[in-house]
This record gives sequence, C-alpha cells and structure tokens, in this order.
Amino acid sequence: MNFDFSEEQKLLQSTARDYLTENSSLSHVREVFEADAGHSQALWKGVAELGWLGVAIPEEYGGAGYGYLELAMIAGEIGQALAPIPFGSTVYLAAEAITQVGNDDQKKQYLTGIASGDLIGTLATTEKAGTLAEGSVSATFADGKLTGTKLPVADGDIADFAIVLAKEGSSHSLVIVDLNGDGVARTRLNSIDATRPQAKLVFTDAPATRLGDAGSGWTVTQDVLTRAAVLMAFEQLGGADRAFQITFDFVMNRFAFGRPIGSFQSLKHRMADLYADRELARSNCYWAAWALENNDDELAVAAASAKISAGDAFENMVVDMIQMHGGVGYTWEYDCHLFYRRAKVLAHTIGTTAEWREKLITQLIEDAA
Amino acid sequence: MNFDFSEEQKLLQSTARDYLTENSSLSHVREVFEADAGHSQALWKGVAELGWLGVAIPEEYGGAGYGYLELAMIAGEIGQALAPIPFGSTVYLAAEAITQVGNDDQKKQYLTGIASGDLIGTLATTEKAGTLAEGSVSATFADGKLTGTKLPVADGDIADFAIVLAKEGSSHSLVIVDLNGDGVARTRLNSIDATRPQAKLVFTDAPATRLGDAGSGWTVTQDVLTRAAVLMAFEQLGGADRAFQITFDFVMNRFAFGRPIGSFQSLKHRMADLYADRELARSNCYWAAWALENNDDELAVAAASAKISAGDAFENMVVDMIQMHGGVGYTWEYDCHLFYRRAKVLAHTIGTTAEWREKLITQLIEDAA
Amino acid sequence: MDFNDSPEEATYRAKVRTWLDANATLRDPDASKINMLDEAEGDLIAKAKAWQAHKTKEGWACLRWPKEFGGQDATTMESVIFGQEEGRYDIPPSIYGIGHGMLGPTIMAHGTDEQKERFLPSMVKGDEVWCQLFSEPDAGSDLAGLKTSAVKEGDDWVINGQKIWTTGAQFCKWGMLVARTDTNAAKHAGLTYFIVDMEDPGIDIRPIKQMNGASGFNEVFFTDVRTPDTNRLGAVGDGWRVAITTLMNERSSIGSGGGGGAGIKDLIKQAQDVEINGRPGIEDGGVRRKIADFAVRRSGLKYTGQRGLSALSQGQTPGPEASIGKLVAAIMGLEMGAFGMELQGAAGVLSGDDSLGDPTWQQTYMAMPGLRLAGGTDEILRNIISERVLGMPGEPRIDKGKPFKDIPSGTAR
Amino acid sequence: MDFNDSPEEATYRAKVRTWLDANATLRDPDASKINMLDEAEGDLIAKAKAWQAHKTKEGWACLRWPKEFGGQDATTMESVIFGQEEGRYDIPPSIYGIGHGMLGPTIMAHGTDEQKERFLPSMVKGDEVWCQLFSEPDAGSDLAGLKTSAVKEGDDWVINGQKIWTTGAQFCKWGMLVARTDTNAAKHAGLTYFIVDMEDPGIDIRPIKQMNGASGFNEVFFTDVRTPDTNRLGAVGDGWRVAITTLMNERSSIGSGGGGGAGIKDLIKQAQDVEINGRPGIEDGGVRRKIADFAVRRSGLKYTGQRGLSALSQGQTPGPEASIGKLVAAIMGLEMGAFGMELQGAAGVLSGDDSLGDPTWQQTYMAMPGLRLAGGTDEILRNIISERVLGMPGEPRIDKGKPFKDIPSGTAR
Repeated sequence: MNFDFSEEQKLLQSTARDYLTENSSLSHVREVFEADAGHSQALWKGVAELGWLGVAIPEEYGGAGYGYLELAMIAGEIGQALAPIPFGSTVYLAAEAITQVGNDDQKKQYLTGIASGDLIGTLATTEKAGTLAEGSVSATFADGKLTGTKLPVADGDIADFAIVLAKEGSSHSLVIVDLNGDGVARTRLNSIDATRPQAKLVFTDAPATRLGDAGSGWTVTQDVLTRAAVLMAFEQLGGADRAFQITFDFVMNRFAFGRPIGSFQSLKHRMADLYADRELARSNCYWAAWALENNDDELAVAAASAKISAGDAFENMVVDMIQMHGGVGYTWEYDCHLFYRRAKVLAHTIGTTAEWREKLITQLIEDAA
Repeated sequence: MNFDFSEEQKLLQSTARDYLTENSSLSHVREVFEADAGHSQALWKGVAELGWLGVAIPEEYGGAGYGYLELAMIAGEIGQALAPIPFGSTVYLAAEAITQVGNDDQKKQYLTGIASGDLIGTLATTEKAGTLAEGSVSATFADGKLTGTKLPVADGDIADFAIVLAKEGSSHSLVIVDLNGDGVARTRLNSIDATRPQAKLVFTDAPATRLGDAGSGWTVTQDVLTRAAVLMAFEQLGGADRAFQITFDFVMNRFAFGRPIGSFQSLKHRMADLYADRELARSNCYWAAWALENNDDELAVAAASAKISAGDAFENMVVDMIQMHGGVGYTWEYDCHLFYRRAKVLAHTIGTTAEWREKLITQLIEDAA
Repeated sequence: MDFNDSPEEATYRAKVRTWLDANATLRDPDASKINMLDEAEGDLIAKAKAWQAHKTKEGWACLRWPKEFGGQDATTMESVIFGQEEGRYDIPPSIYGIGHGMLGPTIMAHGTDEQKERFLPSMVKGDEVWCQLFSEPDAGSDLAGLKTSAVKEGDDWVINGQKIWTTGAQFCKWGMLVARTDTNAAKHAGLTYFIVDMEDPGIDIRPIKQMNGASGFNEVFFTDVRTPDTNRLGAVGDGWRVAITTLMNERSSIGSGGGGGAGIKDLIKQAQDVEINGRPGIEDGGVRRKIADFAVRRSGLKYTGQRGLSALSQGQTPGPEASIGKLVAAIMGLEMGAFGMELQGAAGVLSGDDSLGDPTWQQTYMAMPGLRLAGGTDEILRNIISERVLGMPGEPRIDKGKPFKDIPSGTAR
Repeated sequence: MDFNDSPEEATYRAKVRTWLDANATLRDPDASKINMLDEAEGDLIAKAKAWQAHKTKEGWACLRWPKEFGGQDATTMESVIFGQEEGRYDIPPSIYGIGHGMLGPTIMAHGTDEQKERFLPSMVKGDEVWCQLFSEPDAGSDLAGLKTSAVKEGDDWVINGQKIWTTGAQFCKWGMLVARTDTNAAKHAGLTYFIVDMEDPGIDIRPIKQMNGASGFNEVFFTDVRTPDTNRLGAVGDGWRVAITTLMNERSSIGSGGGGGAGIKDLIKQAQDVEINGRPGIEDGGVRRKIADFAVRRSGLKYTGQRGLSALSQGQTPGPEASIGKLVAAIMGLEMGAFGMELQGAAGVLSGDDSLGDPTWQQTYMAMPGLRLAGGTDEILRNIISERVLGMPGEPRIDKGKPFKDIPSGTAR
C-alpha cells in the first residue's frame, strides 16, 4: 500500500513552495493586506503562467489534466503562503461547478478562461447571517434574468463571473452571471482579512444562463462545496503547518529566565498537542484527497472530516501562535495576525466548521442506518 | 456588605468537619463501598443525633429551624467527606418537597420522622434513560393507588417512603408512598458508586396520598429540584475541595527527577486552572445559597449556575486527581476512584449537568425577553 | 450573607451620591456602549485633567492616600464605593490609574522627603500625568531581564535603551523607569529605579499599532536621556525591590465584577436572529448549552468580585480570588467572540458597518488575544496562582546568581 | 495514493490466508465484543501456548526475528500483514507481546552467545513466557529512579525490592529486571540488567486490583532472590543502556488504526435511543456536533495508522505519527464514555446488566483513566513528542550527576 502522495506530486509541491516563497512572501501578503488591494494581480498572473489554475482542468479546455491529488498539493502551498489570490473561489468552486455539470460551451468558455488566468470566478450562495439552507435563498432566476442579493461573496468584487444559487420556480438552480455585465452592482465589504476580500452582489434583472439542470441547484451546490472542502482543508493544513513552524522557531530562539521559552513545559506540552491535532488533520486530509481523486462513496464523510479537523487545527494553532509570541504577537508589525485572520476566514468561507459538523453527522447517521 | 457566611455558620461547618473526619473517614466510606452496604447506619444515626437532618426543618416539626445557609454549610461537609448516607434524598428532596407543599399532617408525620432520623425519604421521578420530561412519565395515580415503575431512584432500596411523580388524569401529581407497604417491589441496581445506591421501584396498586395540589406535580418537582440543586452543588463543591487538597498534598510530596512533581509546570498550570474553576464555582454556590435563603427571583438562574459550575469543577478535578496521582491513582487501593465515582453520581442524580444547562438557558432567554 | 452596605458604608455612599449629583450628570444606563473615540485625544485629556482638579479641590481625589500627600485617609471600601458611584456618571476616562494606584504608593514607600513633597501633591491634582517604564522588547514575562542602561555621569544618570507597552507616554510629564546599572551583578541585583522627565529631548515616543488596528501602547526610545541622581528612587542596585512595590500595587480587578450579563444577552439575541438548519439558532441544543456555559462563568466572575468586596468591607484583605479574573475573562472573551462569529455563519467574516449581525463579536475576537497578554500573560498568571496563591514550587532557575551579562536573553536572530 | 497491497504484499497475504484458513477458524466479524473472561486463565494460557507452538512448528512464529534465533527473517510489513490476518481469526489472546516484541530483541542486542542460545528459541516456541520488571512504586515516570537492589554474592546476585505494573507475572517463567547495583553512582549509572527466574521462592506475586475492579497487573516482591551472574545482560552499571533497547522496541500502535467506526455508531445509536427535551437525542444540535467531533478524531487516528503502514510498506521507518495514537485515543475514550453516560440522563449512573442503555460507556469511563497512565502517561507522551519528535529542549535536570542516594525520590509520607 502507499497511502501517500507520489514522488512526482511531492516534487510539484516543492516547486510550488519555491515559487511562492519567492513570489508570495509574507511581506508581499502584507502589501496586499495594507493596501486593501484584495488580491495580488502579479501573483495571479504568475500562478496562471505556471498552469496551477488548470491543474485539474482537462487538457481539451486548456488545463493540465492532472488530478485532484496534484491540486491538493498546490492548495496546501497556497495555504502555507497565505497567498493573496482568488484561487479557491475560482478553482475549487467556479471551475469545479462547471467541470461537474457545465455543458460543452460553458466548459470551453469558462474553463479555458480560468486555466489561462483570464477569468476569475466565484460561487455566490449565502444572503444572510446563519447557516445556508434551501429556505434562506431569495434570489430568483426566471426568463434568463437573475434578481436578488448575495453576500458575503468571496472575491465577488474582483471576479469576472459568478455562479449563483437562485430559486427557479419551486426549486433551485445554479446560474452563471457575467459580473461585468448589465444589472450587476457590487460593493466591497469590510471583512476581517483584506487578502480574502468579500463583496455584496446585487442583481437586478441581470442576464444569466443556467448551469446544470433546472432544479438541480441545491444538490449541485452541496456537491461542489463538498469537493471544494477537500481542497480548502489542504489550504488550512498548509496554514497550520506554516504557523506551527514560525511559532516553533520563535519559542526556540526567544529566551526568558535564561532559557529558550520553548523549554518551558507549558509551551512544550501545548506544542505537542498542536502537533497531534495537526497530524490527525493531515491524515483526514489525505483520506479526503484519496476519496476525491477516486470519487469514492466515502467522499462526503472524508471531505467533512478533513475540513473540520484541518479548520480546527489551523484555528487552534493561530490562537496559540499569538499567545506564544507574547506581546509582539499582538502587534500589527508581526505576521501572527495575518495567520489569525486567514484561519478565521477559511473556517467560514464555504460554511462554518459547525456547519461541516452538521453535514458530517447527517451523513454518518445515514450510513449507520 | 457581607457576601459570605457568618461566623456562626462557619463554626457549624467546622464542627461538622470535625465530626465527619472522625465518623466518615475515607476508610469508613470504603467499608460501606466494599460491603455494598448502600449506606452507613451508624453515621446516619450520628448525624440525626446532631440534628443535621432537621437543620432547615421548622422547630414545630422537630427541626432546628435554621435556614438554608446552615444546611448549605453541612452539605459542603457531606460532600467533602463523601459521606455514605442518604442525606440528599432525604433532606434536600423529600423533606423539601413536604416543607414546600405538604399539609400539616404530612409535615407532622414526615418532617418529624426525618428530623429524628427515623425516616429515610427519596424522590422518584425518572423511568427511563434520557432527560426527564413530562411526556416520559408513565406511572399513574388514581383512586389513591399508584401503579408504575421508577428507576433509577437514589436510595430507593433503603428509603422508608418515596415522593413519586405520577400522571393523574391529564396532568401530573406528586404522591407519597410507604415503601414498606403493600404493592411495592424494590430492587437494588448496579451503579458506579455503591455508596450512593440506586434502586428500581415497582408499584402495583400501591396505596399513595397526594402531596400538594392535584396537577401541581410537574411544577412542584421542578421547584424542588431547583432548591435541591443548590445544596447538591455545595456537596459537589465540597468534594472538589477535598479532591483538590488530596491531590495537592500528593504532588507536593511525590518526587520524580529529583523534584516534587508539583514543581513541573504542566501540573502547576493545571492546578491553577482547577483552582480558578473551583473559585468561580464557589462564588456561584454562594450566590445560589443567598438566593435560596432569600427566596429571590434569581433562584432558578443561580441554582442552575451553581449546579453546573460545581458539578463541572468536581468532575474536572477528579479526572485530574487520578491523572496526577499516576499509576497508583488508578488502583482500587487508593481513594481517587471513590471521588471519581461520587463526582459522576452527583453530576447525574437530579438531572445531568447538561439538563441543568438547558434549564439555565431557558430561564435566561425568558429573563432577556 | 447579604449584598447590603453596612450603616457606615450606606452613609458614605449617600454622601458620595449627593456630591456627584451636584457635580456630574448621570449616564444613561441603557447606552451600554460608549464611544468616545470620535473625540480628539487632546480634548479628552483636558477634560480628564479638569475633572481631577475639581475632585481635588472638593476633597474627593486619591481617597485612600494619606492626607499629608493630598489624599483623604479614607478606607479602601470608601474608595471602592466612590469608584462604583462615579462609574454611574458621565465623566471623562481616567488617565491616572497607574500614577495614583501604583506609582504614588511606590514614592510613598521608597521616596525621600523631597521627592514626596515635589511629586505627590501634583500627582493628586493631576496636572502632571505619570507613566510606567518597565517592560522591554527582550524582557517580557521575564521583567527583570531588562537591558536599558543607566550610567552615572557626575550628578546625573544617562539612560539609553528601549521600553515598550507604555500606556499614555505621549501625554505624560513623568515616567518611572527601571534600568540596569550593573551588568556584572546578578540579574535582579543590577537594577536601579528612576523618575524621568518625559519631555527630555532624548525620549522618542512611538505608538504601537496593535493587530486590531488600535494603538493603546507606545514604544519609548531613550538616547542619552539625563535624569539627576535626586530622581533616583531607592538605593543603587535596589531597583527590583522598589519595582516589586509598584507591581504589588497593580490595581486589582476587585469589584469590576465581570461586567454583568450584557454579553450573554447579546449572544442570546444573536442566536435568536439567525437560523441554524432552518430553525432559530437559539433552539439548537449545542448553542443553548454553550451560552449557558458562558453565563455560568460570567456569574462566577461577578460573584467572585462580590466576595472580594465583602472581604474589603469586613476589613480583610481580599482573597486570592482576584488573580483569576483576567485569566478566565480573557479566555472566555475569545471564545465568546469566536462563537458569536460562528453564529453568523459565512457572514461571520464581515466586520464593522458591513456586519450582518452584531459586530461586537468580530471586535472582541480581534481584541482578546491582547487581553490574554497584557498585564501578565495567561502563563504568568498561572504561575502566580500556582506559586503565590497555592504555594507550589517555582521552576528550577538556571539564571540564578549568574552575572547578567552571561545570561542568554531576548530573541536570537 | 492507494490502500492496496503491493504485488509482493498481496502474494504474501494470500499465503498467510491459506495457512490460516487451514489452521484456524474465521471470527464472526459482527461479534465485535468478544468476552473470554468466563474462561479460566489457565485454560486460556494453555490455548495460547498451543497456538504458539503450532505456529512455530509451521514456520509462522516471530516472523521478523532472524532465522538463527527461531524467526523467519521476514520484513516488518510481512509481520504486520500476518498480524492483520491473524486478527480476523478466532485465536487465543496473545501472551507473548512483551517477550517477542521487546525482551527478545534486547537479548539479541546485548546477550552473550550462551544467553541467546538458551533463551531465544524457547521464547519463540512459547513454552516459557516472559515478563518485564522495570517500574517501581517510587519510580513511575522517572523510571531510572528505581531502587530495587542487586548485590553480588559469589557468582550470584541477590535481589531485594519491589516491582509494579508487571503484566502476566503469575504465568511467566522468566523476567527481565533492572536493579540498582551502586547507589553512589549517578542515577542512570548505577543500574544493571538481569534475567530472573520467576519461580524463585523469594518472589511474591500479588495482583493489583484496579479501580474498575479488574486486575491486569501485578506487584512483584523480591526477597533475597538469587540469579547467577551468567543471567546478567550487559555490563554491570550498563543497565540503563540495555533498558533503553527494551523500551525502544515497545510495540508501536502502527496499523491498529483506532478501531474503526464501531464506537461512533454506538454513540449514534445511544443518542437515537434516548430523548432530550422530548425529542430524539440525535436531533439535538450539540449532540450531533459532538459525535461529529469524535468521528473526526477517530478517522484521524485510523488514517494516521494507514500513513504509518504506508511508510513501512515503502521500506521506511514509520514517522513520529505513531506516538500520538495513545495520547489522543485515551483522552477521547474518556470523553466518549462520559458523553455516552450523559446521554442516558439520570440513568447514566447504572452499570452492567442494570444499565438502561449501552453499558459500554460506564465501562469505558472506568477504564480510560488507566489507559491515560499505562505505558507512558499523557504527560510523558507530551514530553516525548515535544522533545524527541519536535526537538524541543528537555526540562532543566536538577538530579544530573548527583549520587543516587542524595536524590529525593518516591513519596514523602
């Protein structure tokens, strides 16, 4: 057996890390953050040229035609670098939805555009606070027009198109809307992490085309969120890895009472627990990547498990990251808060960790029946 | 202001501690535990002679006519001694129910009997696993007869009478049943703490008399449980205090790597957290005792808060008590498990801590409205 | 067992109220969130100074201080009662806590007669505000590891180095500083305590931007700052003992009482305002029990404060309960912030005006990591509780007795 | 990325299955809870010895051991595969884990040729069972603080003292023991390692009753027990180094995989079987999310095991992931037991046959505190992870280099 990534996949990971170390340093992340720029256009262009946007897109649509294991490797690196680009919105959500249920024309137009870096996409589902439920969707699609409001939409202010969950008749459909077209008003919203910007999208009779079958919108959305959860979990795991390493280096090199603070048992034992958390999360992530790649029956359970454990591992890590840094960890100048903010955003973006717990238990109960 | 017990009350506490140190040593508790004797008859006789059973019972019914603050002091000592007697069932539950809604005949008969030590009483509410709810009561009272099954009933096998929650018509009533009389079959049940024995009571047309108004059973039960929760919380707090002290003494006197294990930061910091937990619990207990004594509007909130925090403090303490003792802490020979068992029983006996959380939030929501 | 004032306390409280009614305006108790951030700092400082001058004139300033230094020889409980009552009125924020609570008492304990005369009455009156200069970037929890140097030149000391986490440095006239005067001595033995003039041109004050964007603290850089030997407090090399006096006077949180039930009601409302799986969030069992847990800790903090006040009222020293307040409150605050955000679902990442719920949770979540560090980290508080309150042994000290210059400290780069 | 056997592994697995099919009976996979407690211990030992003898005869015993000592020179992965497959059959419980996994390899590493010849083949065959005698009442986590003495008399060593937590002492022929042979030497330097005959009349074996009523361990008392110098393993004073070999061979939990999803299904069922506030417990949001959390940890443990197996399969040493297994599993087990009890409400205190739900939770709750202590407490595991896996510095050691007799140890009374 070999429940691990292949040497080729690890090489891809290592190349990706080298590239991001150079092109998405924490000072670059900070530039984007402080300028409130939303994303790094240079980095977006760079990763497009490297082909990362089309890693899992079939070659006929301009992609590299690799699988999800390769995409998971890249997602991990995006996460560890806190890369300030709309990668998840475009690749895990928009591209994935179109790959799953798009018609050939849609694939040609959008997948090709994504793979080349010309199109930024996103998925717009929520409209209000609380958990996403069928009953909480008010946006309506009829006669080729979309009307309603979506927020928060990750990367909604910089995206070229959005895939929108809307009511159609008595059911729901997904529709594609050109965000640069008519009937679309968008506003950047204040959020806790300016490198993963959020927006409000207001549609007023905006022209829209259906993605997938009429009435399939809710089911397809859930399926896309499940698949995206696997990749988002790798981002979270990557973030946890990096935060752990930075914290580890700090406590080993910071002295108090004549010794490295990393020699104090209260810190050592917490690092041990954080390490354990993270390794369990990594194992769940591997399982989920395997299930995604093989489209296994366990995908729903594995994806939720990965999302929950990697999300919690990242969140727990960043809280201790600040605490173990002491006072400086709470300053703007140190990078801890960039991780703290990102961890929280990733824990909310495609549904909170609590919502994933609900999805997991629902599936487990079904499986147990 | 003086949000504290009075000197007289503290003297009562200190006298109680001295008596229990002598008469309810941990080796005496162990004797009762290992003999599966259910309770210590000698100790029961002793505390009756000292007047503890009637501390809060009016003088006209043979009690001392003190208040709940005095009873709280004694409850704390019962808790710290792990006293193997049916004190809670008899005093906090049975006597309290009769004091609250009994008629004069009932008070004369039962309160006098309790105060003198002649009668052991208990309250029988639950019939099955899960939380107690109106719909979960099947025992039925009609025409002066009770039929149905109650379990688990704390001290049910040694009690002389039980106050039983039963359906009467379309509502519920409390009824008093002579457990030594006709139509009563009782069985000791295996439980995790043999010093707080549990029983199954089967009633078949057992003669019973109503306590309080017909149809008031559910409300009165909730009220009695709330009042008992305050006193039970003091037992839990007392248990936590004793377990803390024993653990503290152990870690200060046990050496490893040339130093007391109490000098290791992982243990010190846990002791600090356990101390904090316990002091917050103590404050909630004081608040609840004040509310009980003054029959304040805050009683429901304060009682639940005390029960939750003291219950959790005791449970957290005993888990760490075993852990900090190391291997010997897991042996039958050491006393840790007596505390571990008692903490769990007290956390379940009048509803689990989770049920008290539910009661608390229900009240808080009502108060906030 | 009661929450009532003793007859003496009641009389005093009435007196306080009478004076406050005549000299200030009651605050609207429902306006729970006061926002003075839109007022310029200079205006606020001026208002605070005016209020302090007025209190001094009328005999209500530094109540617990001896009369000879400008105080009123009042009891601690009287001082607490004044604080409770004053908090009900619309008064400027206090800028004197550190001076009146910690630095003044240090001068009383260790100062010369000249120093007491020169500094204490003006400190009471409030025209000169004071700050504390202890912490350094390389000496956080290990406060005595500080490196800022003071070198004797003639009748002056020349100070070089850097202090950090100084509250209010930008509007203070005086600072109290601990500096290292002998690097060959053992860590605690080479320190000396000084009063410095914050208007010295060698002092450079830079605000520290916190991760939540606010700036409550400063870094203070010292370049050849001179202070006369007459401003030395205590003997040369005795600075640690003097500093301990300051730290022991750190204002306890007694009586603050955990802030009442406001946050709990807000959480209940947040849970009522959102849906979880198509039903009101407040009907969810997990949400309900979690809020119940917060409420229990909150009331535990509140009544722990009441127990401390009772001890004061009975003329006793408050118990060690006070030391657990910040430890518990900061951790709980962080959890409450995170939970409030979680209730908002995906919208929980929105902040400020764009929030789709109560924006308090995001603010709290960004603020609480600071509270867990300021004024003693969680770890230091746990050390204090275990060692000073419970009496457990200290960590083995490998820096004991070594010359300071041979002890590794700070951050290796 | 796959869970499949390599071709070589598949071939080996098929061979194992063929042999097992011919020599044992498949276990009913649905009978998840096997209870052999009603069989007499003597009968179980006899069955275990017979099965081991049979495996030895047929060439399936001690697979990883070298052929010269009675093994099969198999790879670790082959040994794991045999274990996986054997576990599917109805075979007696193993009584050889400590001997074959830890003590045999120690003899291989440090024994004389005579010792290897005398002890190893019989250990494989299993007619002589072995136990380990390291722990002492006063030397728990600080194993090297042991006090049992061995004094040289002629060609023998005379042993006095007490060992504890010895599994299987009552049916063992041989024990491997570390004793102190020099109290003037430093703690680790005064130890020597011996093989002792457990049938010596000076040995008194007393079962330890655990708090859950079971007795899985013994205390072993030594009174003038003699063992010849030829049964000394390694040099005098070199006992700690030899003991480390034993401890490093402690069976890792690789491949055990956290036990699958059984407990999670049981919890779901328990929650379905009770009502919370008048509705099925499984509909309660808090219950749902808590079970989800257990499931996530459980699968994390399972696939961490798979990652370790993968490393083995690829010819690598398993990563440090293995060390987290017991730490996480024991704590989670305790939580699950408590939670299962809580679901049962007031009835949660009932146990065994009188339980109104699944009595597993009460058993688990009473057993898990032991698992958190046995084979390395949580605290020792966290030390191991932080120091050996992460490379963080050890605690300052105040007992370093001191003569053992001057180091305080044990429990002051």
